[in-house]
Amino acid sequence: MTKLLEKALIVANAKVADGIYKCRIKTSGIAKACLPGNFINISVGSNSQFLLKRPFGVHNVQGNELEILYRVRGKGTDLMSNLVVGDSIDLLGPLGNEFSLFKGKRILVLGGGMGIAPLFFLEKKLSKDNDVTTLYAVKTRKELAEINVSKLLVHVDEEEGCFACDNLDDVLEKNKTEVLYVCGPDQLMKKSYQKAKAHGVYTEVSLEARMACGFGACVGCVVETVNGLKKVCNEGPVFKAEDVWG
Amino acid sequence: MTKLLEKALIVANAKVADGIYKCRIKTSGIAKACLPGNFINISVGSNSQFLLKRPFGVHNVQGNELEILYRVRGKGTDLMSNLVVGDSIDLLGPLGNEFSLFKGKRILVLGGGMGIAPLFFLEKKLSKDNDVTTLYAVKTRKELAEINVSKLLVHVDEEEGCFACDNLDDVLEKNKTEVLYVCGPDQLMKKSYQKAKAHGVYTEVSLEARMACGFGACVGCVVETVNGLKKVCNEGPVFKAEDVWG
Amino acid sequence: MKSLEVKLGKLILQNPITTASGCFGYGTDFSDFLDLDLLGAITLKSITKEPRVGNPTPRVAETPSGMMNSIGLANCGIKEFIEVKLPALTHLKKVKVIANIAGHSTEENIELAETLNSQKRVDAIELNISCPNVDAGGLAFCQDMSQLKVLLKKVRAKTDKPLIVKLAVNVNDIVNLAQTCEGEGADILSLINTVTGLEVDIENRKLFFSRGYAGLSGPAIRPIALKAVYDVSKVVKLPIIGMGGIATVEDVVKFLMVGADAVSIGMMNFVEPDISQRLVRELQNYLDSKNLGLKDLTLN
Amino acid sequence: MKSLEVKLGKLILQNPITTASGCFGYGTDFSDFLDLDLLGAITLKSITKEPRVGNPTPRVAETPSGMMNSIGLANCGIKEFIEVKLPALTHLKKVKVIANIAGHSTEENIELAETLNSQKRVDAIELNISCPNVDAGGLAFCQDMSQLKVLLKKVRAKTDKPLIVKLAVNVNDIVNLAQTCEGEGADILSLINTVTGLEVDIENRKLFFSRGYAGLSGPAIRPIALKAVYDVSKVVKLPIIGMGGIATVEDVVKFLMVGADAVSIGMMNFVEPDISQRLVRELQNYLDSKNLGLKDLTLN
Ligand SMILES: Cc1cc2nc3c(=O)[nH]c(=O)nc-3n(C[C@H](O)[C@H](O)[C@H](O)COP(=O)(O)OP(=O)(O)OC[C@H]3O[C@@H](n4cnc5c(N)ncnc54)[C@H](O)[C@@H]3O)c2cc1C
Ligand SMILES: Cc1cc2nc3c(=O)[nH]c(=O)nc-3n(C[C@H](O)[C@H](O)[C@H](O)COP(=O)(O)OP(=O)(O)OC[C@H]3O[C@@H](n4cnc5c(N)ncnc54)[C@H](O)[C@@H]3O)c2cc1C
Ligand SMILES: Cc1cc2nc3c(=O)[nH]c(=O)nc-3n(C[C@H](O)[C@H](O)[C@H](O)COP(=O)(O)O)c2cc1C
Ligand SMILES: Cc1cc2nc3c(=O)[nH]c(=O)nc-3n(C[C@H](O)[C@H](O)[C@H](O)COP(=O)(O)O)c2cc1C
Ligand code: FES
Ligand code: FES
Repeated sequence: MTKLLEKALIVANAKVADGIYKCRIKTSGIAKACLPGNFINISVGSNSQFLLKRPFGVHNVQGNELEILYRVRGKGTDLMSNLVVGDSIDLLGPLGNEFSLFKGKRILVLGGGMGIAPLFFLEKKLSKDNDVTTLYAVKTRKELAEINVSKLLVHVDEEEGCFACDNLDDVLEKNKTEVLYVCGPDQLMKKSYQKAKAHGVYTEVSLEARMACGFGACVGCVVETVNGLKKVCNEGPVFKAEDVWG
Repeated sequence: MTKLLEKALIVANAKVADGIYKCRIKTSGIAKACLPGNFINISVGSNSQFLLKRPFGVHNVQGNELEILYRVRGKGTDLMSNLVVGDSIDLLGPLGNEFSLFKGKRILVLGGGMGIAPLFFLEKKLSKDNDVTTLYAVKTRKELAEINVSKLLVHVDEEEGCFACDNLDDVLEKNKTEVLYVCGPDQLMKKSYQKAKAHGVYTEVSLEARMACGFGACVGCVVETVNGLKKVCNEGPVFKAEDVWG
Repeated sequence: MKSLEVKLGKLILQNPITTASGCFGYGTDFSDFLDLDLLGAITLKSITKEPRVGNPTPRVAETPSGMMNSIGLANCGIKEFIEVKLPALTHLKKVKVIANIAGHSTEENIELAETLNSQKRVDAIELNISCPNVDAGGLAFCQDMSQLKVLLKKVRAKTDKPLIVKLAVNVNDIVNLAQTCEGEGADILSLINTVTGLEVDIENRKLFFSRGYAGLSGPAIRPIALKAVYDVSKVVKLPIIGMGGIATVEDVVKFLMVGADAVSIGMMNFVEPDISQRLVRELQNYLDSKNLGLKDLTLN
Repeated sequence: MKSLEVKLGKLILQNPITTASGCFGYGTDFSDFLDLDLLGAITLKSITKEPRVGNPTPRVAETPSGMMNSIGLANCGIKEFIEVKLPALTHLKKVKVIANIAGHSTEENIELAETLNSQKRVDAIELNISCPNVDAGGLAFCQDMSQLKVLLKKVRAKTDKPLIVKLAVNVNDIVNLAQTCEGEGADILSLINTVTGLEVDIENRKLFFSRGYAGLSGPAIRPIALKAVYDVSKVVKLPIIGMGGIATVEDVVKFLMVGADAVSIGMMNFVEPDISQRLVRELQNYLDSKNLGLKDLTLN
């Protein structure tokens, strides 16, 4: 897929939960080219002292517009939270590979925190042809963004006194899950995969890494897999869980 | 005078001539403390890679608001031209010394290009108690900003085929000028002073220099005077012309 | 239209804009963003004899107006380079291809140079003796001048292609180093490699990079790079490819004025993947609008 | 509230935040913006025996996330320093005052140290052997180790106040230099001074600064400064005042973690004149909120 570099326009950027923003960006060609699993790279202000673009999973696409859902973490995302309608940003995408798509499967989509961002887009594609349940796990209720999916389970760590992966056996059994997608903290992905594996559930995960370029040129973003080091930006971010943890 | 450091708000920022902008800034205390001749230092964007504040003469003051008139010259002023209403900037002022004020004098105020900026504020103060003529010199008509003063002479180099200082003898004589204030390119100030001196006209000028701090701490902004090197930022920007050129 | 052609000894570039090693992959990573054949030259990622996995992660950090890297010369090795990477560039007719070698020993560099010498698509060989991110080779080559001379002499003997030697400022005396390279038959010098620095992960109370040190690049180091090029060009006759923080056409002009004959764009390729093509266009406009030739870009 | 007090040998600071020489005038320039008595120490502009006018203009240039300066040690001379500048600080009770001396010769530095030794308001003397912007003295002191030893020994003999020696990275080996200072009786080291660089005025096709070289400072050089502090602190037992690009409390913590005992704020004082007071407050909050003492700010 051709990667595009565009000046794109902010059409919305609003807080949707504690420290979490949803930003809608009008593009010329990027939005239409995005598939679930892809991410985009966004500049955090012109002439900023922070030069590197920040990577974000594609959260939603409507026509020429795409959405990202992001948490304010450091200086770049803090600057991004100040973007207002009409601001122009440099946008690079679509980047990375895609989630595998299935038909006629019982699917569980598990997003931990901001991991939900790319999975919402995936769920929209999958739910036409599959029976999809979304498990959205957050630490505290105040960081819960509204997610509009057909079957939604919400897990609040603080309220349950455990992590979403701890309860996963039940969920997988109850839903007779055949395919699992997980995105979120490393431990969540790893543990979820271990349980899924025990249930014979095929699993894909979306990984994060520190990036400089986002398109394979700097070799900065590698992760270890059973097949050696892989670049998250163009050999990922989606990996078969078995390729990552064996 | 106490120097204040404030987060100030942009209340207007519009193009007023070719490459020239007028920016109105709402302050807590700075505007009220400003006198003609003072300048302010303004940040050109938060987290910008351009760290140093830019100095601009105080162009006008109304209550808590002050205005600057500026030309887009490099990266910082270019960024400034993108400021929109509601943007917040770091403002430091009032900085520098003041023009001497007189009563009952025939006065000529000569601004070359952006040199007009601080002189407009001066004219407003002086015109109550003096007979003030403003001579506003520009290279081409398209860079002429609207300046609302009682007696205005406009000199367009391109149209006259000479510089404003070349005609100065006539103007000084016709107006029986007793006091001259000049701000603009170095040559304009120097030549105007030489003519004024020949007519026995007391002259003050406002100088520019590359600055880091703007308040006397870095010793970056010196100019040569007959009394040795002086810091433009706190021993100027206003100097007696005789102290600069003898 | 002023001519942009530059002659770096035998290496003739259609324009002085090149890309820096490690910041342009093996070239094809950028073909979505620009027409490679419009650039003066592209320098490919440093290669070694065997594939190298490189250093542990994290490998990159952002710093004010710059970035640090500790990639550790991760690369596909000379075999894949010749069998896969170079063939992907054979359709390009105008851009010159510079292969950068970074063997960990004198012997490895000799072998690499010899192997590359027979490769048609390689227009010049750049010898990287200035990588801060490896234990053997890299900057260590600059610590012993007599050993370095041997390295240069031997590599020189193995190739009749233009030989570029890439220098860094983290040496005792970059000018002396440059003179040594000139004396041992280098055709061109390129400078500067990244500046050694340190970053701290305060959350985890440890050094951010596993090797501690990493290389700083980007606009932050531009004044340091300009000084190095200026100092070296004053005493060395060899053509110089200048680099370090170039982000604008004004930066390009600065490097050319202080003595560089061509320039390389490094980390800014990551920030703005089509920057090198833009700079070719802007340099053309700069010269045309000011009615200056490349030769006029000198200090008065 | 965690204690912020630090002991740099005999020099005890109420907190580790100090201001860097040349970036804080003679202190009073900042009294509109902050309460000087809340800082750990203020280091005043380098002084010489006679008043110095300094270098021709332009003396400052902006660079990405930094600035360059070629002030050339412009200062009022020791006489006015003692008669006017120091008395203006006598009402301050808690902040320590560090006088920075930058004589162009060994003799001048000896004389300056001797004169300052009897000044009550001077709590420590910082010997600047690392200014890049002068022809005599400055960095030149670091070129000849045996001469440097003489300088240090003699200055040391003239004062019983804490003696700080200020170092730069533009030397053959900053670690070796630091060890030499330690050996000759320095009490404290401060580093880094500005990094030598170059800027070009392309409009006029000349070097921007009349001396050519100038000193680079600001966030751009932070990774280089962190490395220097880290390297020096590993081999030298003396307390270290770390500086170079500090702009945030995280930067302060980074310097303390790699081995600095206190820090200095340089050019950021120009950008945000109350930054040093803000950093005292933020460092307090940082420690309190994480329940860490200053002593815990080390690498694990
Ligand atoms: C493929 C991919 C998809 C992502 N999708 C999302 C998403 O949809 N929503 C969301 O909130 N976050 C997402 N992230 C994480 C997001 O990129 C970081 O939170 C963000 O870059 C932090 O930037 P900052 O300037 O606020 O932090 P700073 O710490 O100031 O950033 C400094 C540097 O480190 C990098 N960095 C810091 N934290 C991370 C991190 N966790 N992962 C990667 N780089 C980091 C920054 O990009 C920058 O280069 C994704 C990361 C990757 C790699
Ligand atoms: C006391 C004083 C009052 C001024 N008043 C006005 C005014 O009312 N209106 C107006 O249009 N301009 C005024 N100027 C000039 C104005 O400060 C510069 O045009 C502006 O700083 C350029 O910034 P830049 O980022 O666009 O240029 P760049 O070239 O990108 O700036 C780089 C650095 O150089 C400095 N610099 C560049 N040109 C000048 C200059 N001519 N004088 C001083 N510093 C410069 C910048 O401040 C910055 O630090 C004044 C200057 C001074 C010293
Ligand atoms: C991520 C990264 C990887 C690099 N890898 C190499 C390399 O493999 N070989 C080499 O000679 N230089 C390498 N460099 C150095 C660059 O080629 C260049 O010399 C340096 O980054 C300065 O230029 P810049 O400031 O424009 O980036 C690398 C730089 C970066 C940022
Ligand atoms: C304008 C300016 C003037 C300076 N003058 C001196 C000086 O007189 N003596 C000195 O020891 N250091 C001087 N320095 C160096 C600073 O004290 C400091 O070491 C350096 O700037 C690095 O810190 P920073 O990056 O926080 O600015 C000066 C720095 C600047 C920017
Ligand atoms: S981010 Fe550069 S290779 Fe992946
Ligand atoms: S600008 Fe710093 S002393 Fe004038």
